[in-house]
Amino acid sequence: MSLDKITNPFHIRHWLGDMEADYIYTLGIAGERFFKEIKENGRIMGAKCPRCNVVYVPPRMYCEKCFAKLGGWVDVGTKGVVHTFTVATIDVDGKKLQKPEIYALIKFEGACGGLIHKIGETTSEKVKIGMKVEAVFKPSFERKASINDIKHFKPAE
Amino acid sequence: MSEKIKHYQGEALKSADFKEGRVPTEKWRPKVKFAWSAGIAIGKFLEELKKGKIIASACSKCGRIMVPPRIYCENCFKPTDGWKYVKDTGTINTYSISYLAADASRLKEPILVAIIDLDGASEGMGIIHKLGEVDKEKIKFGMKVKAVWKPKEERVGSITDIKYFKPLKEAIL
Amino acid sequence: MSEVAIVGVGCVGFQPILPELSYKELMYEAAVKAYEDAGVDPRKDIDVFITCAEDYLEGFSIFDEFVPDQLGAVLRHLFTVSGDGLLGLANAYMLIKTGHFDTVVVEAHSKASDLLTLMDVIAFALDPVLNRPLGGHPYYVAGMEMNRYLHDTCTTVEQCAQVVVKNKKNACGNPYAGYGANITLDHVLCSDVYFYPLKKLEISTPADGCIVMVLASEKVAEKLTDKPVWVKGVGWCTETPNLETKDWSKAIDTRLAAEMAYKTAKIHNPRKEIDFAEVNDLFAYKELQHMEALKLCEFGEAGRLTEEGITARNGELPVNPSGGLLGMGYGLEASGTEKLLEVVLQLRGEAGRRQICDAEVGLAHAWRGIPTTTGIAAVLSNVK
Amino acid sequence: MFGKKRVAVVGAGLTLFRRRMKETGKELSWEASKMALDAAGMELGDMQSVVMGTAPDAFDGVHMKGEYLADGAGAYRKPYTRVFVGGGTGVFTPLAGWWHVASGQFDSCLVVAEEKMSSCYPHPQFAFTTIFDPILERPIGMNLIWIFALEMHRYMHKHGIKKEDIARVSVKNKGNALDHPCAQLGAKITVEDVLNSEIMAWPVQRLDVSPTSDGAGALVLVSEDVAKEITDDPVWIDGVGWCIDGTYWTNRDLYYPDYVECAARMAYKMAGIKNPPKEIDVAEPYDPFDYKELHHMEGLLLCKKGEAPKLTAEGVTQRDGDLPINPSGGLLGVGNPIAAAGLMKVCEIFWQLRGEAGKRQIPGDPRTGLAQAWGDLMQYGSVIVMRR
Repeated sequence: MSLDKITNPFHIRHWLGDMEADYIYTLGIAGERFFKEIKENGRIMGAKCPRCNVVYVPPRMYCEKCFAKLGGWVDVGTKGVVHTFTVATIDVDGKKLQKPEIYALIKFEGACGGLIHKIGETTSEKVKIGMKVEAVFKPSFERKASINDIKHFKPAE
Repeated sequence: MSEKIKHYQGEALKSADFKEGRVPTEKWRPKVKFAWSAGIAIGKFLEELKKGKIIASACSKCGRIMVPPRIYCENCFKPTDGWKYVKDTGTINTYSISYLAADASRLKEPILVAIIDLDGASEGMGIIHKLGEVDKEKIKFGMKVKAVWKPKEERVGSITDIKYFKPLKEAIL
Repeated sequence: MSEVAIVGVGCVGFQPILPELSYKELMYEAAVKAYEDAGVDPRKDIDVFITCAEDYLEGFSIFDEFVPDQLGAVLRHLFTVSGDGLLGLANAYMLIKTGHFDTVVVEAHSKASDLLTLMDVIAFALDPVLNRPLGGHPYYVAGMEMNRYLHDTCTTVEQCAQVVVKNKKNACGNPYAGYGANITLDHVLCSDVYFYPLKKLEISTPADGCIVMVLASEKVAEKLTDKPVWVKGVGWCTETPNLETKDWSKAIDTRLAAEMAYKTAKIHNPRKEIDFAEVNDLFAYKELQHMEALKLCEFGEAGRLTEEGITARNGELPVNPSGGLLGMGYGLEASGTEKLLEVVLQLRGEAGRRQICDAEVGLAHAWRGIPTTTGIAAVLSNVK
Repeated sequence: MFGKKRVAVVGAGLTLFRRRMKETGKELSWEASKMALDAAGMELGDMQSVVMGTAPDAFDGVHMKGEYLADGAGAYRKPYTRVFVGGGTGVFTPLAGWWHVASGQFDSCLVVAEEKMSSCYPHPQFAFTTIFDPILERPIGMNLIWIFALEMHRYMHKHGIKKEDIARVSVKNKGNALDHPCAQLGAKITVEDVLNSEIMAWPVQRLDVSPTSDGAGALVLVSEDVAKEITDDPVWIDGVGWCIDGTYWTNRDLYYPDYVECAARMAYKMAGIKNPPKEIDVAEPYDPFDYKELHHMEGLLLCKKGEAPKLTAEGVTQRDGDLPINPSGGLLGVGNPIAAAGLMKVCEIFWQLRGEAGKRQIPGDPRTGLAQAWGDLMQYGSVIVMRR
């Protein structure tokens, strides 16, 4: 233990600084194709593991379970089911959101995984686990090959 | 099996692929802000810099006088048991003439940077700082230098309260 | 193969903020206590030092640089595990098991108060392409997980809230705890819903503190202390970093980690053979989910056990007698070592008014928080 | 070594090293890991544990990037640890893999190292500025190159070494890299090219420095029993060593890396090596800068202090010399995706000892090899000794 201690609160010093920089992320081999399909064709694709016979959404370059290279790409449709959701009432700074955000994991039929996204065009009370939803895409001229090319998911008929 | 592997994977991109938007990307700038506690030793060090003095800590077991100060002697692993002012003069242990700024951009006028072993501290106790008021050709290993302080009213308790170190007159001769 | 024991512990904190100490000084003070406790001189007696830290929580790239001096590890054999302190324990355990090393120090700390934007940093851990661009407070992931967990197990919000009441109460008896409180179920239930169904008081708050532990081989441990705490088994596992494919109601990482630890420790019936458990409770529901994953009860049963007081300090299966992270404070990468500390103190009979009678086997568990699926479990005992 | 377990390397994999790659860090990790498994004739399911080595999160731009990379490294539902010792990480990672197996806890361990430095945009230099003390050093406006320039200058001053003595390392390594299929900067250059290249921070010039890169590497480690089942040609990890020096790098004489010597002595003791220059057939010391190769040869006790430039000038360290140093082409030639670059060195020793290094194969019958990496603030040494 040290022999000197700070006992005067005015002697406590802090030094301000940050660790901030700009980052640019490639979407990756699988990601680039996946997001281009969203951007150009408004399609949500999965990729199939030839060994495990599982279709992954989002698609990847490899199967995380067996490490095989993923092969056939399949369209899984734009409709899915809410596997779970939450209603966030605060933002990253801890401030109360004007309008709560609904986040959900949406699963697609016959696929492993799903997409995490926001739910819109409904109220938080109406969202339920197991509810059917569909993707609402931004207009094609606004899309830039990003997860945000999907505006949100909305309740499906 | 290096010689048996026929294909090494990897898809190289060019910087221009980003600049010209040929490759889709996501961008992010994280908000990562800190208020590091300076603590007992460095807190005192900064306080003394503001007064225009350099303080070191001493270990009575190994007899070392250490700068920057610390509350423990890392060699003996015991608490340091004294504070001692060291001089604001010292000797150049090693130096560099840098045409690079912190962000890697290129400079016309180089930054002169050195490790300066401070007088009054134990041998080899150096700090890193800049050199000034010296021709880059004239810097030498072992050259005696002295701190040039900011005016009292501009000092805030920072290592940059020392503007730079300049050669002592006799060192240039 | 030598057995492995913990022969010394030192702790400073945990407090909401320790502003007068730098992170180095904080580590030094905890290290001095640990070495004093173990009766070792780090400059001579320690073979390997392990520090557990993540750069962005500290404010440095390569935090490793700033560690050796205050631990007595200058020109000695130190390295960083980018993980929880309990993962540091796992590596220390393996190092001693190789037969090449007799003494290993494990350090983990939190200087959370140095970091002004913790939630932004946690958001920075999300997948930069698939998840992060959605923005928002990263704990929405916990809200989603809690929702599915409640859905699948029929656990009630009251049962989750009871975890908070219990842990904060336990913390009142723990001098190392920074967030003890005497509150009622209503306090918790009426607190703001931040991420439905997760409430404000169900989320652990960061704290500053440091824990240093000294581990030794059988031969050395028995020379150093008459109260060694034996590491009977350690397990650790990462499920998947992909939020899309992880299991949303079961803590698979913790289940697999526990199975590994139990196998080594030869625990066949955890519920019967483990006297008390310190499990990760970063969020209140996590304590319940983790109890199930650790096989301390059946899937969906933890809520009821909590409600019935079985997991209270004087219950049949005390869980988080320390007060857990909800009561001690969230010590970032030290959160696993907070658990370990309590297990060691209990097994040594040094837990003061928190002491559990006749405790022989304790379980320490950690989870690395949002957005990870990494769990670590360790079984410890005061009987070799 | 009674009661102590031996650990074998049975497969290695490496991606291309390039300034920018399209693959995500996960994908790079998978490419290298899959290649290592294929080379070993093993499946992911055969791997009982995984160790990841990757340097600052500030490169890839992901907090807790070990967690993020886990599935690419094959850690799905497996015991997984990330170790991190700055630039020393690449060689340290297989050391961590070694104790996973040597402890008897696991029979196999997949060791993966990854770096995607290009995410930090426009240049990873920013990430490097955050390696310095925020109170004592960052306010001065530190640049990473400075600390190398200061160390290099001190080293030159202490032994009276000239820049051309050092430049030969760059010429040799970039030349060696011409034969490396993953290399980023293989080139035929001359000492004059190095001496005439841009002055960055005297005495460091452009061609004294390795590039920034993206890339990944992987190794498959197994216990003695498994090794005997699957291969006739295992390479054994016989010595491991690591050491850290104090934080205050400006309080030390930078002319000699004591920490490298300490790490080397630890590894030599374990491997029973008494006379390193005689007993080591091939070495891959860390060469992010050309002088560092020399500095590290001395720290590794492969020659006397100040003698490494002489050996280099005499051609001793060429591939066909008495003590081949960095036959891969090193970081200067192959590239420097920090952790992956360190592991690349271990891969090279593995291939050299198995006689599989193709055009890079050193003559004779190398039986003992060494790889070393350096890291932190002029502070960290990690050393591995391998034998066939």
